[in-house]
Amino acid sequence: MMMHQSHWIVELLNLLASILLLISFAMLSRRRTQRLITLYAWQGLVLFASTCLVAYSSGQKELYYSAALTLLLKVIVLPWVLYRLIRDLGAQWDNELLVNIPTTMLVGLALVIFAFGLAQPISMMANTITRNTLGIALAVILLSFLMMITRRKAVTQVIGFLAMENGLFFAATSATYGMPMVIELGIALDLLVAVFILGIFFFQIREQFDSLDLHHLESLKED
Amino acid sequence: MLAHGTLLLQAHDLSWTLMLVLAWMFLGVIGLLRPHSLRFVARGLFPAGAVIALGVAILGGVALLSGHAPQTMVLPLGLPNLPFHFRLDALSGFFLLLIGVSGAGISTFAAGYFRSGEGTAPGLLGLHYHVFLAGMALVVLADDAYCFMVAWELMALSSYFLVVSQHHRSEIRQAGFLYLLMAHLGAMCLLFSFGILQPGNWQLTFDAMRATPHTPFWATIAFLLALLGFGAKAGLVPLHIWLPEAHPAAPSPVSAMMSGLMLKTAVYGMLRVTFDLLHVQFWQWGLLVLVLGLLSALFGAIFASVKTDMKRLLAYSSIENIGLIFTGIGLAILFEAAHLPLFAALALSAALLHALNHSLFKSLLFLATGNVLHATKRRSLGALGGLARTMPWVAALALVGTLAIAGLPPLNGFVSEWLLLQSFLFTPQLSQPFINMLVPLGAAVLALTVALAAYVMVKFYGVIFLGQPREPALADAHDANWLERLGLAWLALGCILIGVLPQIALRAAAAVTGQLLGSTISFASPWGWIAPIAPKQASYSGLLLLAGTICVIGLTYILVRVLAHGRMRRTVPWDCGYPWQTSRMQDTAEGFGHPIRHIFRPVFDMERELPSPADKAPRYRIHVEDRLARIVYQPVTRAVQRVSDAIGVVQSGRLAIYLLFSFLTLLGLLAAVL
Amino acid sequence: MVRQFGEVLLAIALAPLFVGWIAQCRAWLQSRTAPPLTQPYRMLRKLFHKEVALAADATRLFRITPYVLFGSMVLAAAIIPSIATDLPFARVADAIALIGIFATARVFQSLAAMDIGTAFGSMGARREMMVGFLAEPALLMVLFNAFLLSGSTALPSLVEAYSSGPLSINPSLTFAGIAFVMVLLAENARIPIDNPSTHLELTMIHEAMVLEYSARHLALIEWASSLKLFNYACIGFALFLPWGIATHGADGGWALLLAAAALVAKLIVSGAALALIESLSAKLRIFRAPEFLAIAFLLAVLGLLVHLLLGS
Amino acid sequence: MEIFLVLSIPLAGALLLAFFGARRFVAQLNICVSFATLVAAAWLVVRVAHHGPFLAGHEQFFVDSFNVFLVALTAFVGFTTAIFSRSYMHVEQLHGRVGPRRMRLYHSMYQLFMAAMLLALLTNNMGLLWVAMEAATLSTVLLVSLYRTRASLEAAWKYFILCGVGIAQALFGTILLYFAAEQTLGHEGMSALLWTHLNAVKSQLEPRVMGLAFVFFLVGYGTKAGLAPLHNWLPDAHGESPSPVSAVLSGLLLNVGLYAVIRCKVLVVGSIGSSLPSHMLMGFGMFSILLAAFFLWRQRDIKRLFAYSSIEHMGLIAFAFGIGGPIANFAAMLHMVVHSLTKSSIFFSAGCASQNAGTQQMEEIRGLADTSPALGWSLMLGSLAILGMPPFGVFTSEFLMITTAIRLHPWTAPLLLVGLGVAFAAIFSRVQSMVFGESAAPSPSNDDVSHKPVAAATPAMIPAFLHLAMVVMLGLYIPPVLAEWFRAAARLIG
Repeated sequence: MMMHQSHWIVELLNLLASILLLISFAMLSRRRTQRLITLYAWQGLVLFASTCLVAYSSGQKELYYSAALTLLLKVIVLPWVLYRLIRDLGAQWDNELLVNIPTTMLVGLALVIFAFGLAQPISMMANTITRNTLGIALAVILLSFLMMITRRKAVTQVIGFLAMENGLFFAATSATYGMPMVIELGIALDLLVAVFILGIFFFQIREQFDSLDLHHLESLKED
Repeated sequence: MLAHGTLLLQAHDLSWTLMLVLAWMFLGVIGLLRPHSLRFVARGLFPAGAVIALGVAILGGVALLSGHAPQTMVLPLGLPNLPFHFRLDALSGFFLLLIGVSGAGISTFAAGYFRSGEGTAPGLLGLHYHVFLAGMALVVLADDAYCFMVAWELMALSSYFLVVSQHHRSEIRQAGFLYLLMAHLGAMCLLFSFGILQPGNWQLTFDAMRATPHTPFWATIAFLLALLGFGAKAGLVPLHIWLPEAHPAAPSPVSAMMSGLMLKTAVYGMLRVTFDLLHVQFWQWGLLVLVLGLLSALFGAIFASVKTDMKRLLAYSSIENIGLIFTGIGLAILFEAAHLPLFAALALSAALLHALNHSLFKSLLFLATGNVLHATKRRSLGALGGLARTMPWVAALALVGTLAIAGLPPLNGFVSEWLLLQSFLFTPQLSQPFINMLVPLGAAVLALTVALAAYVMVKFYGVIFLGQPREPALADAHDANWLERLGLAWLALGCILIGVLPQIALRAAAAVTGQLLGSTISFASPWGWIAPIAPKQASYSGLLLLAGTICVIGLTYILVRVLAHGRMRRTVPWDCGYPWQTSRMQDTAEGFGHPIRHIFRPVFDMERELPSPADKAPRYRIHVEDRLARIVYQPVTRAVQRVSDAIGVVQSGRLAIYLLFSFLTLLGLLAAVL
Repeated sequence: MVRQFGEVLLAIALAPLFVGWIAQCRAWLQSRTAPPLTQPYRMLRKLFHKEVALAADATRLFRITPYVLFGSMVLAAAIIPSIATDLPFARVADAIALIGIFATARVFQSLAAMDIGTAFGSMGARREMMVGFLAEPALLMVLFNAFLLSGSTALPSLVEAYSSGPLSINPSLTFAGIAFVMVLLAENARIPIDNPSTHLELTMIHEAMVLEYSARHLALIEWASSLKLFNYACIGFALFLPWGIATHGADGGWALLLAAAALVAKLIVSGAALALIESLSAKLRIFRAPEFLAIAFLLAVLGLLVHLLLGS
Repeated sequence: MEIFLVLSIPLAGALLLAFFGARRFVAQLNICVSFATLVAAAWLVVRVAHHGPFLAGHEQFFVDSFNVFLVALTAFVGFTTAIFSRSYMHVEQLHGRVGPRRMRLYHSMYQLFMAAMLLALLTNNMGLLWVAMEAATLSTVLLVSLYRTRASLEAAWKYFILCGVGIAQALFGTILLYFAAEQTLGHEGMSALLWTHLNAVKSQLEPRVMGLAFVFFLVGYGTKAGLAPLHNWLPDAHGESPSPVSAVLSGLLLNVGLYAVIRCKVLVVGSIGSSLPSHMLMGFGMFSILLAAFFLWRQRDIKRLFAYSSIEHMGLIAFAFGIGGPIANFAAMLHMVVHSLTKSSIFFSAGCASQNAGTQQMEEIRGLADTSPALGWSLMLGSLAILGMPPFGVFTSEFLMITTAIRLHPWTAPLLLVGLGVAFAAIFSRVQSMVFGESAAPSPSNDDVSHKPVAAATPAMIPAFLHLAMVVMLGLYIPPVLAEWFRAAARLIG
């Protein structure tokens, strides 16, 4: 019923979605941890915007709450915490990758195609105005997975993890206008606790290995 | 089901048997009350166990000869849809008899045998011992796959603990490990076999399996798996590898039980599956079993003749005898497949009789080695000799076992081997021409084996008990105590009795063949003739043979004494003009092995060190291993080792790799559902 | 019964004579002056009158053995139908059981040889057992041939089956016959396996085992071994030349006399033949013995296969 | 009512212990809380046994024949492990490996973990299920890294990242499930995620989406269940965490993970109708069995050894669930029970053994049967049980699995034979040389321990023997009510 007036909204949503995808690619290519955090904050912002848009267009009130939650957590709190962390740990730099950037890019591209192919038939049957973005959400998830694989520093892996969570959130909003509120809250809580624990971890790892480089964490193995 | 109704009406024999089995377990458990008191356990519990064994034997005999219908019983144990089923029929009765008779002798012996301070505490030993006995009895009584497997593994487990009772020696731990591993693999094969035989949906009772028809393919698979499983337990070549390690490692009564009784449970299982659970037999199965049996027989005999450790020698001879038993089974399958039930019955009775005989004389000999071991602390034949003078009782009773296992008339070993040869004679009746060509060769191999067994036993007895003691320490070896003598005498008596009056045992076997094949051989005649097919074809009478021998010998003795004289003087033996002979110049066990090593060279892996002529104290050492084990098993272990080395990279310790694994798994599965 | 005892006594009486006859033939063939035919009897008599010199620590086994040997050989003689088939005792053991009886004798002899614990006794025992376990399969194969022809392993039935049937030279039997002769040579310690008249320790088998025996024990053993040879000869007759043996039913007094005469004739001929073989062949090294017996075994199996192939 | 007790008692206990964690009686308090949980669980069980399955709390929670025995099991093993951990952690404190503050963390996290698992088992809401699983992960991360050693930190880190990522996949699966549910159930708030509702309409759910969802569920919860090749966190976490934690991890957490997978499988199979999910489970199971078997062959560390054995047995259970049908499912659930009982008892004895020896290296653990018989025999019997020797219950379930497998999928027989055979050889050779043989001479690595106090083996071993006794009982006699639950659940799973 809202198709006649939601045309531009869909346009805008697709734009935001593609920005999201772009940001993930950027994350995949960045070397500096600080940049990654900035990009993560941007991702959160885009997510906030798209959520508000969906909330407005679909008239789902509780989506506003989760949008606010997003703004609070993913744009303000977490980036700030992470900034503090890397500053205290002196881990701004992350200039070693397991795979060089062009290859990563190519793999990422393949992943995006795969994700679209996967999401295409499903998004057809969705009755939300945001259905086309499901594929992008999946792509974001897979890309951040890829990023976790290719990075060597603990912090960057965590950022990848959070980015993946962003992708999930985006998927939730785009496919189903968001999960039920209780679940949203639970997810958010878990996320918060996770980051808290991560913080503890970083310091413990630092005091044990005086570095956050992952190749210290390779002693438990079979041979 | 039906059994519930009949439980009280006709199953009293069976319930009595189960109570006796329970009593065995109970004995084992109360042994734990005073685990360290040897007097309580050995002098108290083991004789009681012997009495129970007698009871079991009697009940088994009753079930055999009172040929009424099989008794079944169901206990509300086990799985919800599959309670424990028990069944006492002729087949199980026969093996109960076997277990009971030999078990009684062994338990009596064990009562006098165990000393304190040998490995595990007596109480624990008693527990394992009696659980072992109970397990074997339950294997024979079980009537559903689950109950059977539980009893089967209980048997394996308790015997394992008995084998490692002196676990401070690493080679004994090795032997125990190998034993349990092979037992477990065999048990899994049996599980698969039962899985094929069952009609499905909780129907794992033997009755259900009997009622299920199978396609030839699946029947064959089930048969082969059963052959693997039971063959591993019986020590058929090439699954024998554990046997010569485990049997010698155990204390002698346990070795006796493993060789004499436990191997027979494998025979029981083979018969149960082949003739009872499976409806059809194919002659190819028979051929396979026949070939395996003959191989094992010859292999065991050859290795027994080159081994110099007395218990190891006996273990190999067990492989030989198991081979003979399986030969009989193979022939029975061949005949049954060719619809010649009478000849099948002949072969099967031979196998059963030999199982019974082997349980008697092998236990006897193992127990005798136990006495020698206690008296001299030596196991190597090279260090023994002349014990007949210091241990007359053991020597005399062991002689009976030796002659019996060598297959000499009029003792029991001969009867079963004679029957086996007889059944070989009828193979020309088979339809497949090339089997007709093949089987006489089998008979020849059999004859070779039997003759080799005689060779081995002359070596065994002659080197241990005859000649001069090879070490001065042997002079003060002590004889067996009265309990041990009783046990030995009981077994020896069995050997003689079955040898002289084989039709007693044959009547028991006939009940089994009647049940499994629906036909029995004819043996009934007052003077103890056995003429399995027809008197004109072949006949034998141990009783008359013994009587004749005794008469002739007595007559000769009297005549010689009457006509000639009894004058005699003791002198030193003639030294062939070489006055410096020592007892070490007697022929040794290695010497006895020499011709065999010479003739059957390709079978062995030999390394020997010859002394140099200039050597002041020359020592000749030869080490013989069987090539087969190396060929079959080393590649397996090497392959496992290689694989497990190779897959170490999976756990490389790098988080990125782990993430990559789950990533790829995810993508793969997504592609699968795409 | 009378028949039975007559036959046994005949065997006991004739056995040394047979040995003596063979010795005489050998002597002639080697152009020596032969000992008188009765030489074996004289030796036995002499031995029986001597005093036994027994090794200090000989056990009972050692002293029982000569009687066991003699007894089992007599028993075998009672079972083998040498002049008549209708023997009450013959059913006690068929041919296979007969092999068992011989094996018993062998085992006892070897054990006794090991009893004293001299180097040669045990060596002889080992060699004897080796020859034994090689000879037995061959002998069994020979019996298989006979069984295939007559469908029985009971010697009387064998004889009757042959002598009733038409006279026919059976190819499989010829093979079996040669094999049997070889086994006979091996089992009775004759050349080429063993030399009964040698005392060169390194080559002897039988003599090495009886080295410790003397006087009446030795006499019994010697007698037993001659009986063994006699028995083997009779088995051979029953298997291969059964003619003349008084069969069931047709065994009146004349028939028995005829049979006895036939037996003596066969013994004379076969003794001469044995002597011939022995003087023509040379003693083999002890480790050639397996090959010798393997050939015997192969011949017997060949006979078997020939029979199965020709399906006669 | 009972459900809320079962959930709230451990939660309250967690808070309580978080506040009074440093007191002396804290271990006893932990035991009491676990016992109260057990009592509540028993009450729940009794009610289910009498009145059958029921829903509660606006349908957010429910108990049926599939989760009731797991609840009971979790509460029971939680209780016995609390008993064991009292003496064990006491000795650890005396050895100075953990201080009182850590003990506080330990105890409160222990209870939190219990609460999370019970919630995961009892909830009817697939979203809450996800939240609970995540909470279980987070609470155990701190338990794994309790010793703060390099190794334990590394293990915890890997555990956290791998399971976190895995769980994230599960979340996506949940989203897809919700998405599919909306198509049929409409957008009325929560009910679209309620398992019971979904189960009612599963045949109408969109198969394509459900297929995708199952893949994500399988990867996500399968990581928690330790199915190869998603298992890599498991040996490290089990090897480095305190033994009581290893016991509950492999005894309970893995079960819960598998439980979640199976819950999803029920819906998915009902929806897509094809046997693809079953084949995926069978594949994962078989692969885990084989991989774990060959890894067992090369182990030197006692706790890692049994960690791999847990992977193997999870593989067996997954394989059996994959086979499906009344018998295989029955066997799988029975195996869940006996495995968690046996494996936790093994970790008790293995923990004590390594604590006494001062090392987890198996070469340096020798002759336990002589030095401390209770310990040695519990280890020996436990290992024999886990290797599938009668009369222990593990054999019962393996018996049913194998006999069914060769009937329905004969090709799996040789693989099973190889896997179980190699596993037997690997584990038993090690255990035998640890239990039997000469007791080790105090080597430099553990002579500093020799004068330190060690746990009196017998009291610490009481839970182990209790578990083994129950396993033997299950091997010889399965209580009718339990069997009835198994059957009902087997029908439910299909």
